Amino acid sequence: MSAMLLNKEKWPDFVGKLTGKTLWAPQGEGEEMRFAPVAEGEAPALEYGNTRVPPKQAVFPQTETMFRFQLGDKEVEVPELKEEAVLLGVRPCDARSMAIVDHLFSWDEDDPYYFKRRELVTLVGLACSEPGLNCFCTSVGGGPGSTEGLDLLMTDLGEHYFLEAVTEKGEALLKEAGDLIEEAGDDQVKEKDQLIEETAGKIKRTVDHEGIPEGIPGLWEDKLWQSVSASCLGCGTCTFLCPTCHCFDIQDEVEGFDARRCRMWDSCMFSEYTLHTSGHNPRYTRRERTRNRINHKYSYFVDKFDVIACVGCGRCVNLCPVNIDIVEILKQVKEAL
Amino acid sequence: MSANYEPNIVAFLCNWCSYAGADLAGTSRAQHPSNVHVIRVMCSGRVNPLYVVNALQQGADGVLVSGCHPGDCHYMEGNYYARRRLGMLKDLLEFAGVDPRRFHMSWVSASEGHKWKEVVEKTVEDAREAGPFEGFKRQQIDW
Amino acid sequence: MDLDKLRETAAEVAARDDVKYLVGWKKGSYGYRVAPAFVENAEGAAELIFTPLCTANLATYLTLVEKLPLPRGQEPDDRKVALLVKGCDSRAVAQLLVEKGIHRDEVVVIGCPCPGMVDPAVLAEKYPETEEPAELKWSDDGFIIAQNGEETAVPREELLAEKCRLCRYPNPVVSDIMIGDPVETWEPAEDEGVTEIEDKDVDGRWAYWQEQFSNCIRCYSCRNVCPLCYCQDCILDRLNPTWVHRSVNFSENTAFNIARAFHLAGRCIECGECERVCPANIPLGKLNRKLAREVRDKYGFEPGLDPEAEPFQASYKPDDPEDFIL
Amino acid sequence: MKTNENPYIPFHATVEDTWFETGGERAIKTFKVVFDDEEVRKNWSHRPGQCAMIGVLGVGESMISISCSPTEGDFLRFSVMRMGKVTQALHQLEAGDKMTVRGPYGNSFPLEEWEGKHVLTIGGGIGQAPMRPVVEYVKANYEKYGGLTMIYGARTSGDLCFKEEFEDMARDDELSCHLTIDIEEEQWDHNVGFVPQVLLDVKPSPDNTIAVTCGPPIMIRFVLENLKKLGFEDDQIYTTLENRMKCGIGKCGRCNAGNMYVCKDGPVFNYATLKEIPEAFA
Repeated sequence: MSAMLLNKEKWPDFVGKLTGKTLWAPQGEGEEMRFAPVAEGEAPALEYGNTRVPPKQAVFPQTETMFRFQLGDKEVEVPELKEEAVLLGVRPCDARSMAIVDHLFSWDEDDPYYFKRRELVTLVGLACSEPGLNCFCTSVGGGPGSTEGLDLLMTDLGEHYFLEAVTEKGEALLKEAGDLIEEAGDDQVKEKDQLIEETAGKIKRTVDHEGIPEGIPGLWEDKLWQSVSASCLGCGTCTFLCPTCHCFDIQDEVEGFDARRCRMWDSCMFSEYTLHTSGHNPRYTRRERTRNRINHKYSYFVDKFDVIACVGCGRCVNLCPVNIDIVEILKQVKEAL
Repeated sequence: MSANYEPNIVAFLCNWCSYAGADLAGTSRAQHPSNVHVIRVMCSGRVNPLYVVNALQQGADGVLVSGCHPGDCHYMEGNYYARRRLGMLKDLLEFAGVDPRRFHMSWVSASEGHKWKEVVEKTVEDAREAGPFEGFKRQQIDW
Repeated sequence: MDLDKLRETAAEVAARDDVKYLVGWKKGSYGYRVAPAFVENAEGAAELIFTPLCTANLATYLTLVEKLPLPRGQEPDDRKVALLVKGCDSRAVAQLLVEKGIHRDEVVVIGCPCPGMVDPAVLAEKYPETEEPAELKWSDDGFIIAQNGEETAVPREELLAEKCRLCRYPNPVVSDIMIGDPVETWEPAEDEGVTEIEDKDVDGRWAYWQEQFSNCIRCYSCRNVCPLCYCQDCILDRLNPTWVHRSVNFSENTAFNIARAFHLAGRCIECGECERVCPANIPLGKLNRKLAREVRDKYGFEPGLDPEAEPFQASYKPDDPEDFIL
Repeated sequence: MKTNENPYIPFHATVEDTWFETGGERAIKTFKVVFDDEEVRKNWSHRPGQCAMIGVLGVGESMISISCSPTEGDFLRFSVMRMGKVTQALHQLEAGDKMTVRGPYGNSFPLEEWEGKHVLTIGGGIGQAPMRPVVEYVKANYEKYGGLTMIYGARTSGDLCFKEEFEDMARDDELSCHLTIDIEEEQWDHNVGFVPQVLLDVKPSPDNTIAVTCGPPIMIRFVLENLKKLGFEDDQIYTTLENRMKCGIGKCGRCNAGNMYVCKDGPVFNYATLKEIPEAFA
């Protein structure tokens, strides 16, 4: 795939060319960056760590209508998804998480809503230059410059963006840019690789998950689960804000005679998640739920799709109200293996 | 505000006093607006403040809770709890940005047919001034 | 606050055989973070700390325990739970006692007079966290940040958490053991946050809250962190009927936030935890503090001060205000 | 087999006939259901042990095991206990009302492998609903199997499902059928006692036999213990797991017991695999 250069002055024109599609980019200030539609004619400034709510919202919205119907009628009407969107400034870990979640949503049969949105959304990534305090993407197969799941990767080389197309959609974007961009020379390629190398070196937090997928089910009754989950509040923060969490609940909502069946994010840390109507709950306390969350990401998902369902974005570590740290948990698991 | 906007009022009336008062207003032919949908409850103390929030969500433009005058309560203290509880709710709704004219509370005894007429007129007039409630009304089920 | 005395007392209490475990604060896993510590024996007490970053209200762990169904023939372990509490935390314990959420003999309360805590978000913004561990200490007129060898003094006003600027009860109101002598109280600041919103007109207020509630992702951490939100079967989880739909839009989010704030009217002790843990940074505390102010001004009532007091929403006075009643 | 490209859209079906198996607070009602759309009815095929998401539009759906064998005709049968929001709505349906059906989901009993063997079914309360298709299938192809023994129990005679079918099966001397109730009642001439105890009394021989059990978790635990006492090997024993389910197609993530998704890898499990999963008996 071609590698091009875009001078930063021409960035607003490049954004201007992406007409016809809704543009989303991280906006807000300080720690509370969120993906939000870019106003007409504006060019988003891409200086931020990472967004608080992951871009998974673009392909797997928190609440999504599956179909609509009138009470008492038989026909159901599925929403017609056709609005194309371009997400600017997606971090490589978030894009990689979409590639991971694709495995599950295409397991035996495709989830029509998810894949329709995946098709409509183009991911323009921005390589990391300043990793966060709790990023550990390099330990779980990712990296500040990884292109997995992205359509186009941009790397900030000072006055130029280094553009790498990854998929046809990425190539299409570059073609649309036309004369704004020029061929990237060898030394730019070297400069880019060197920058990615440097950034990877800055990542201090590491996870050694060697042997965990096979070994962790054996720690079922280990007391580490009790000590690790003792302070857990059982809230949904770590799962709602995790880019690879994909669990959802399905509910019917009725307003007068209009009704819809919709699905919304759900969390395995809530107790109703597995509560039987009889009152029995296979995961009764937060100890079982924490154990299941870690086992799912580092063992069950690996059994089914042989990839770890964690991209090391660090959100669950940053945002946990009581500082339950997945890196520390995995360290204890590794020691107890 | 559209010309023919007719406010939609939901009223929780305590069975022993206000419901009887409203009934008296009816039997004595007191002319008062008909926008009020009455829900009979056994005591104003029974009204869970979330009924008010839920009513506003489902399309009410104004909510009224009416009970017995302090001291007349069939269950002795139901209206006292309601007064304190719904007083809190009124402050909270106002602070959250809901027009205070949308939520009223009143004491109407079984013999005060005329007072019921005035309370309904005031509630409907306030809701008409405040306009249709958009705030946190549930959106039409679309996408 | 003499840290050795705290650890010594905690070790003693944790070692008692009628105490299951002691809940305190310990150094977090990175940067400025502080995490709740569950100490089950004397040795565990060595990791306990008490610094300006111990903002977490540990009283929530008294009501957050989910009891496993016991296999036949096994007796429930009803030993006490010991708890380190600051001034605001102790008011939560007092309010739980008022509401019979817990019984006095179930808990051992160790009071820590509180000189005022730091707002972690403000701190992380002004003095960005680095990998090296950072210590925070009190000084006579503010705080000292000790990081990789050098110490920087910071004036008190710059980092003091909002809940502490407004605090009227830094000394624990309920305690079995008090560590160190009480701090002298300071003049509570005026609550501009609430007044600022009250001064807006109706549409301005609704615009403000609509924007905030639209960011809510309904993770319920504000509900789960609150020591006084401990209903077994929360109204939000009920499906039959579904009071608050599970779909996330500003209508259901508003209903949720109003329900949560309302259920704390006359009960909230303004410990500020809901605001601290909200991942969408919604100023939830303003809703609660507004109601707390109404309860103080109109009813002359302050929750969580006297364990024998009557619960606000379960009592009444004949001369309660009724100016809003037609 | 599904005709809908969107797996979440259910098929519409009409309740042809419905009757109460048991009354009381936790009543069980059986529905005989036929698909409205001819084309769906034609290419629907399910195997004993599979389940389907049935529900009422506007209320919701719940996963219920299909309690009829494909050999019985092109209708579906569901036995539903009144428990929550959806099952209450289902219980209000009368003959002619509409119901939505989605599926079939899950794996099924490996009846081909069991050919030539003696089949022993052990059911408890509503647990007999997933057992019934096995019994009907074996009865329909009786010559292929080495015999059929049924043990089925419930708290009281009023709680027994499919009573009339058991009455005529008991008269058929080839099938050995053992009904039991927990506590003594007058004109009750079958066994009395818990199902695991009756299993020990019946003492079925383990050689060339397959045991299938389904019922409340406490009963399954003791049945498994007694089956081991009788000399049954782990891989001779099958059971079904039941968890809260929403999607039925492995996407919503909640039905897993250990690394097994009950909706995809189950609900039918061989005890040899189930033994490795501690969460299965949580």
